[in-house]
Amino acid sequence: MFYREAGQYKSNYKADMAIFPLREDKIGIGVIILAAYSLAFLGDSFLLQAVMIPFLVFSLAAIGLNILTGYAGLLSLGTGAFMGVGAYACYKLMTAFPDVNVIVWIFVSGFFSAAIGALFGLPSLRIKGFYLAVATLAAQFFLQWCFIRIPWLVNYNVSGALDAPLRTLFGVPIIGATATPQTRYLVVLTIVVVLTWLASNLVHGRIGRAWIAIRDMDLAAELMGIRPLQTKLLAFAVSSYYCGVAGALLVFLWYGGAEYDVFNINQSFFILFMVIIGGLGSLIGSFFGAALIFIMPIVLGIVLPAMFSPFGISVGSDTIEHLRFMIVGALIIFFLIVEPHGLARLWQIGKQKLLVWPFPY
Amino acid sequence: MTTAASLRDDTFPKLLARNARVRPDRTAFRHKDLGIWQSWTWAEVHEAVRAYASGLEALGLKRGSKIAIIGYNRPYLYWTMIAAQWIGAVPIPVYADSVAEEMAYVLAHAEVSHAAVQDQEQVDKLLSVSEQMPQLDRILYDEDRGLRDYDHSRLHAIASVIEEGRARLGDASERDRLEQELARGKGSDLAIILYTSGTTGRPKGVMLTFESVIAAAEIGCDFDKLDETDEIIAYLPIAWVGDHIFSYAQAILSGLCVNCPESPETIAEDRREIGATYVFAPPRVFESMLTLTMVRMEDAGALKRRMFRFFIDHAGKVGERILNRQSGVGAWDRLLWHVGNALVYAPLRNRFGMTRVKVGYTAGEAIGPEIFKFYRSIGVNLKQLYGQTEASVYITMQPNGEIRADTVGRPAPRVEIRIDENGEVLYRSPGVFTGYYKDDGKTAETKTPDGFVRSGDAGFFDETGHLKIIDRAKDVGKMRDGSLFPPKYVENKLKFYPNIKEAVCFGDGRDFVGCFINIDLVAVSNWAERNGVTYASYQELAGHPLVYDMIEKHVDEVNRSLASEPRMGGAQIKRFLILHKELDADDGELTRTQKVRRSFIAERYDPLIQALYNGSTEADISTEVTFEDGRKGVIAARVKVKDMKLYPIEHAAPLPEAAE
Amino acid sequence: MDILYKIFIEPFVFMGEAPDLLLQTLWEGLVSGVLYALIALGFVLIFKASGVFNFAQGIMVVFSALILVGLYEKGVPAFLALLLAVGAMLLLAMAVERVVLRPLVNQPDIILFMATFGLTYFLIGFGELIFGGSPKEMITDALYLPQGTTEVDLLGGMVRFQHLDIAAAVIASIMIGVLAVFFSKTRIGRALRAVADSHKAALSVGISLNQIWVIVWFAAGIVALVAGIMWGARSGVSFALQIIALKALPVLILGGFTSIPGAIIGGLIIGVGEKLGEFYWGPLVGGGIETWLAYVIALLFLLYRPQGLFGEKIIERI
Amino acid sequence: MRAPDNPVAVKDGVLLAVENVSLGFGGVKALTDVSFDIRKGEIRAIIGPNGAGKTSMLNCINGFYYPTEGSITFKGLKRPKMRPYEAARGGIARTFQNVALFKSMSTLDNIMAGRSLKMRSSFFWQLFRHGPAMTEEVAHRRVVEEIIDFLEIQHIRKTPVGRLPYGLQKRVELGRALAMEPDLLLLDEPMAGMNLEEKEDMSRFIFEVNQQFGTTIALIEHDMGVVMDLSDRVVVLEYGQKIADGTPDEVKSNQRVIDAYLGVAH
Repeated sequence: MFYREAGQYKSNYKADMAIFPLREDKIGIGVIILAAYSLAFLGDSFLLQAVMIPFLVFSLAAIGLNILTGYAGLLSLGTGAFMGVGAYACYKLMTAFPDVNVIVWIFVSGFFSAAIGALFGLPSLRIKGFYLAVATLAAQFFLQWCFIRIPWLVNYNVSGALDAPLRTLFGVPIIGATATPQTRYLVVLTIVVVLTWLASNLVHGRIGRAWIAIRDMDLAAELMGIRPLQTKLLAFAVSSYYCGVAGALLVFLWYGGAEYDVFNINQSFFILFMVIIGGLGSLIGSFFGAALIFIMPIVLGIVLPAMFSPFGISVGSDTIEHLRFMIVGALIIFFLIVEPHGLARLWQIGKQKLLVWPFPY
Repeated sequence: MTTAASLRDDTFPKLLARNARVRPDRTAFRHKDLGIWQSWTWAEVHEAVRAYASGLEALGLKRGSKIAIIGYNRPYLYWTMIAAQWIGAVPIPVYADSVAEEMAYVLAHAEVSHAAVQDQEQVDKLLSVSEQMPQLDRILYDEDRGLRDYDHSRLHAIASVIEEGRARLGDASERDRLEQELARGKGSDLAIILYTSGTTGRPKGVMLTFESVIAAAEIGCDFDKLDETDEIIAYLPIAWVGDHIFSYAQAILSGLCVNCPESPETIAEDRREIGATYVFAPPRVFESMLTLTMVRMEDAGALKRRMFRFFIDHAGKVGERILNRQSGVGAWDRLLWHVGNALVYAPLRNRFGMTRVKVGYTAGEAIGPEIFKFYRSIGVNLKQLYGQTEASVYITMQPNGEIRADTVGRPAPRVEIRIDENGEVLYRSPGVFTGYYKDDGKTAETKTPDGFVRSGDAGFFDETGHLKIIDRAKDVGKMRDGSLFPPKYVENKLKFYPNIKEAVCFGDGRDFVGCFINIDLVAVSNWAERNGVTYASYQELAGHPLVYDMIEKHVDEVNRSLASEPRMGGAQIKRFLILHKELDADDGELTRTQKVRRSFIAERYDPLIQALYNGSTEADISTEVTFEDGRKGVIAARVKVKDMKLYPIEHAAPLPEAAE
Repeated sequence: MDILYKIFIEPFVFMGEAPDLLLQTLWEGLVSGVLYALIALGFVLIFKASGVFNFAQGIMVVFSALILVGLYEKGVPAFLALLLAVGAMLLLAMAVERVVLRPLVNQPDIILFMATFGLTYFLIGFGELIFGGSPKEMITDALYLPQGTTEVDLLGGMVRFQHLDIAAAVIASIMIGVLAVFFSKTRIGRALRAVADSHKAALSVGISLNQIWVIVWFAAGIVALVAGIMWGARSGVSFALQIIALKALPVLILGGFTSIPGAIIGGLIIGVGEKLGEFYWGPLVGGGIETWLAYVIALLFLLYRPQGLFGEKIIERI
Repeated sequence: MRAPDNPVAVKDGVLLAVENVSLGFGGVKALTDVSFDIRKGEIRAIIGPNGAGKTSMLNCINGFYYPTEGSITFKGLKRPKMRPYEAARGGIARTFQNVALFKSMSTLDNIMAGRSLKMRSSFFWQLFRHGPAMTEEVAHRRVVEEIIDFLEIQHIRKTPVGRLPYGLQKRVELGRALAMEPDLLLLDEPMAGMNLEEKEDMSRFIFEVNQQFGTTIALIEHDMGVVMDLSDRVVVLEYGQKIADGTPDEVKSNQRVIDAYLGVAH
């Protein structure tokens, strides 16, 4: 309906291969980014701290997992642990070299999880599908065990927990107790925007095609000269990089410190939900998935009591919690039945409908 | 600006040189090839064409010799025309889908020495009939695919000819010589010969000079204010005068950009991508686009369908007046139209690739008023024009604000029109042709001594000064009382009703007009379903009294509109009947192109003709039919005849706008 | 050198020095191995017949045990509660077939896998809503499960056998035996095997796929109930139990996703290996390696034999 | 699309020689002592009844299987055991009996994926989709467009291949193999399941590939008309053994071939 693709002809390949070839899409993305930035100045602290920051962090982690599972077709249940590696690496780096700006360390910490991820990706050459999922479970439990058992990782902190020392960017605190939600939100948003842009470049080029080729038909891909091991390891590395950065952001820019327990198996499942519900093989789907899976329980937490109170039924918070579990579970099944390809597919269909509007196809 | 400045630049090569001077960096041609729109600026085109001209000379193309151009719309083929004209040769575009025999006739008749063709298919065609064209010396081709192993002694790739020319132009004296060649061309030179197929006989070569083609192009450019920012999509046959004027003459004259689609299958998509500002299409293109729209909307959800209906209906009420900037549209209607524009019209225009259309033309045959109005109501400035090859297109045009579905407009600027006593339209303009190539007899038949050209069409001016074309002049009959009887005109009026599939009218030399009607099975069975009419067969449906009543209403409306038109009142339908079977090409009743064969039908259904004219109210008929599997059978039926009320002929009475 | 000695020599020396301790460890490993096998069996049943990797198997263990205990607490006699729990499993199987499997038929494996995640969440919420979130005691007495220990003088030391463990091993073995008979001797069992081989074949024998789904899910539910009672008796009934269900994964890897004997042997290997590892090598790295050792064993094994213990060698074709 | 960059000097014009190759899976023998060669620039057909081991032969040639006995010499070098992607790098491309396209990708991306071997811009530039990465992408896109043009599939350029009819999928698959600019092109039943018109098109494309780019082609095909028309030489397999080898005419009149196809009922 809003599209006016008439007259948007391409006279060179670069324009034709642009990620958003249509003007309307470019404008749309611009508007969304602008809105996200203005939210820093319009939204209140609760919204930023409890909704937007975690939403972005989970989106980033979901992009990471989506690269691995959605694009390269390798199922992983170790996302939580790979996030943890990033967080612990970032902690070690920023406490060991406090003079270097922490933003640098956030980006660098991803390389550590990338390396660990690639290491645990090695078996992927020989094993596939659910078998591979178990290999990643080994990573999950082993790394989690490391977080507990290696006190060096937390600088021999007696509590065994990660804390968030004060760190600044251009003199403004971005990590630590004095950092405001607003500044933290802006930092997280910028990092997520940049990394999403890079991921989008990656998946639209040679490397993305190799991943999808391996996913769709691995034998044919190999017979075309695509090296399976390299391609899969790269997927593991890039995926873990994103998860690692997300982990660092989660601990230092959202929680402001955390225990090993944050990176448990449930976290892995949680991210996997986001990817599946959002849509495998879609970056935008990662955002949708994160929004739905993370924000839905929050909304239910608000909506459910409000629904019961008019009837004079006061319900305990655990009941709400239990109902939330049930509803989330039911909704997952519901979404899978309604659209197994995730919200991204709905988005795609919606866009297509707008493109051919008023025609139905 | 183009018009006044072009006096000196009186040939297309000169105009090209001018474009390269005044707008060197504007895009001149685009061609969707290898997935993107490959583009050339005027400066590039000029350079390539100059080299091409030199290369053609090297291949022996001389002043006055002829070069055939065969293929779909490709930049190289258009450039062949300019390059040939540069050195004084005459391009002869040929319909790409002609069979080899037809091509051989045209090429031999025109004595072409060279041919520039699109691809292997055309090369093969020419080679297969080469012994019929001994004068054909060289064949040039655009796409080399499959031609690698051909004997290249007389075969050349256009690209290599241009390269050759470039090499020659490295020499300064060759450059000078080519400039002189350019200067030698003058407006009165023969620019092009366009072969028209005509309905009967061999194709005739219409000779047009630079002066007339440029004059005609100017008429259009000035009329619609075309300039270098305009875009046209060139997809109609290059041998057709319309394409020559729109995509060649006007493009070079006004500097607009010509876009060549990738392949015939991708035209719809390519049209959308380019979003042309200046559009030409025969009625069937608009018709099929509309049909496709309606068919697709049938699959839409109920809510969307209802919204679509609502806004399309609304557009039907006020859209045209808004487009014409007429007053009298209420603020609410106007607002509603704009809402509809956002929700329906603008997206529709976008899907049609007409978002940027400044003006669109349809011509060639009558367009259904409903179709015409539909496009105008959703904001596409669609116009009709009436033209002929012999006139370099323009005879009449529709000025803004005076656009009606049922006329072809006023005489175009600088065109004079007169109508003779038989109703035939004659015209005179700077665009008229000099004569038919090698056929002085035909030329003399067509051109009057005072320079008027017989169009062969019958028509009349209505009281607003607009021309209406009613039929081919030779088909227009006279009734016993001397009034005109244009059968096709009346039939077309009937056929604009969706319920009527075919109509066959009789009246030449008779006392009144009688008519056979074929109902449209799809439309009428739909209608029957809605109205609870049950039937077991086509025959039963066709004979149903309610169907008769419905058709009678249509005929009545046609009569009323005929009565209100000058000279047409005598052709009102006095009696009609609905045929019990569909007219069918397998039975010889229609031509393969679905045109009615009136005399054959009259013979075959003689009992029915008798009934029409002897006053009986019904008649028995049995006809032999051929079934799809080739078996023959006999259908017998009793057909009813209905009498109609005739309207008094009102001559100068004001026309209601919706007259159809 | 020292570290190599500690890894490769010392534990074995220790085993030889105290064979009673080795036996004790083996026994404990064997018992948990049997229970792992029982849970893995639930996975295998469902995977074999419907290709669904049922992540909810773990929660079904907890859920069934919760129903049993919960009903008993509400005053329902123990064996009636047991019967009702069985009935609840049947209802669950029917509901799953109707609400989850049928609409998702022909979807890719991962989608069905995710759906069982949704099921897991739903069952957790549902279970907690009804029975509360706090851990519960298994009604060992009421079900006449034996308690106490027998100490046997063996290999120069006292080896302790918990009666409950013995019972668990016996019951689990019986359960497995019954299933084996069921699969090879009964009509339905053979039908299930047909489904596993080819859905088309099953249809041609005239068996409705939907019925088969209900049956296998019900069977998996009963297996889950038995596993729940046993685990519950050992370590209480709570949702923490579901984590042990994940332990079934390495078992499946070892045994292959479709092999019942594989599940049993895999379970035993994992159970024993885990206990041995924890007892003899765990202290080297500060203990707690039980959480991941099973996975690493499975992983290493996979690298050697990607098709599992009982899987057929995969010949890739194009 | 060009002819291979540096045609390797090959002795006697033999591009690939299969010598005494046997292949077994466990107890089953798929191929027994098969020898034949493929000469540079020819179209070589491999025919035989179902289960004759034709596809296994192709699988051996492109490194998917390693013969249990015998050897394969490619470009004058005896081939060691290798992974399939190494064979691809050596210049062997392949289409499959059951189309093996990347279903979720468009026609364009599928053929672009066929260019993977030729693309080498660094990960760094890939990240930015800029500079060398973009230049490379554009250059290869052009080559791919030429293939699209060659195969006359412009109208489905951006359609996901999963939605295409079978005949077009086969054409896209051929395009993907051509994108590798192979020295040796293996086609496994390129015309299976096609109607007559599609078969004619496909034959024309195969012929033109051979003529225009000089690509050596080995193909398996059941349609004898096509085989006899297209191929320079034919090798016939039956039950994993070679029973005939020669020009189409020779093979046609070979008694064992006639028996295998007509006389002796299987």
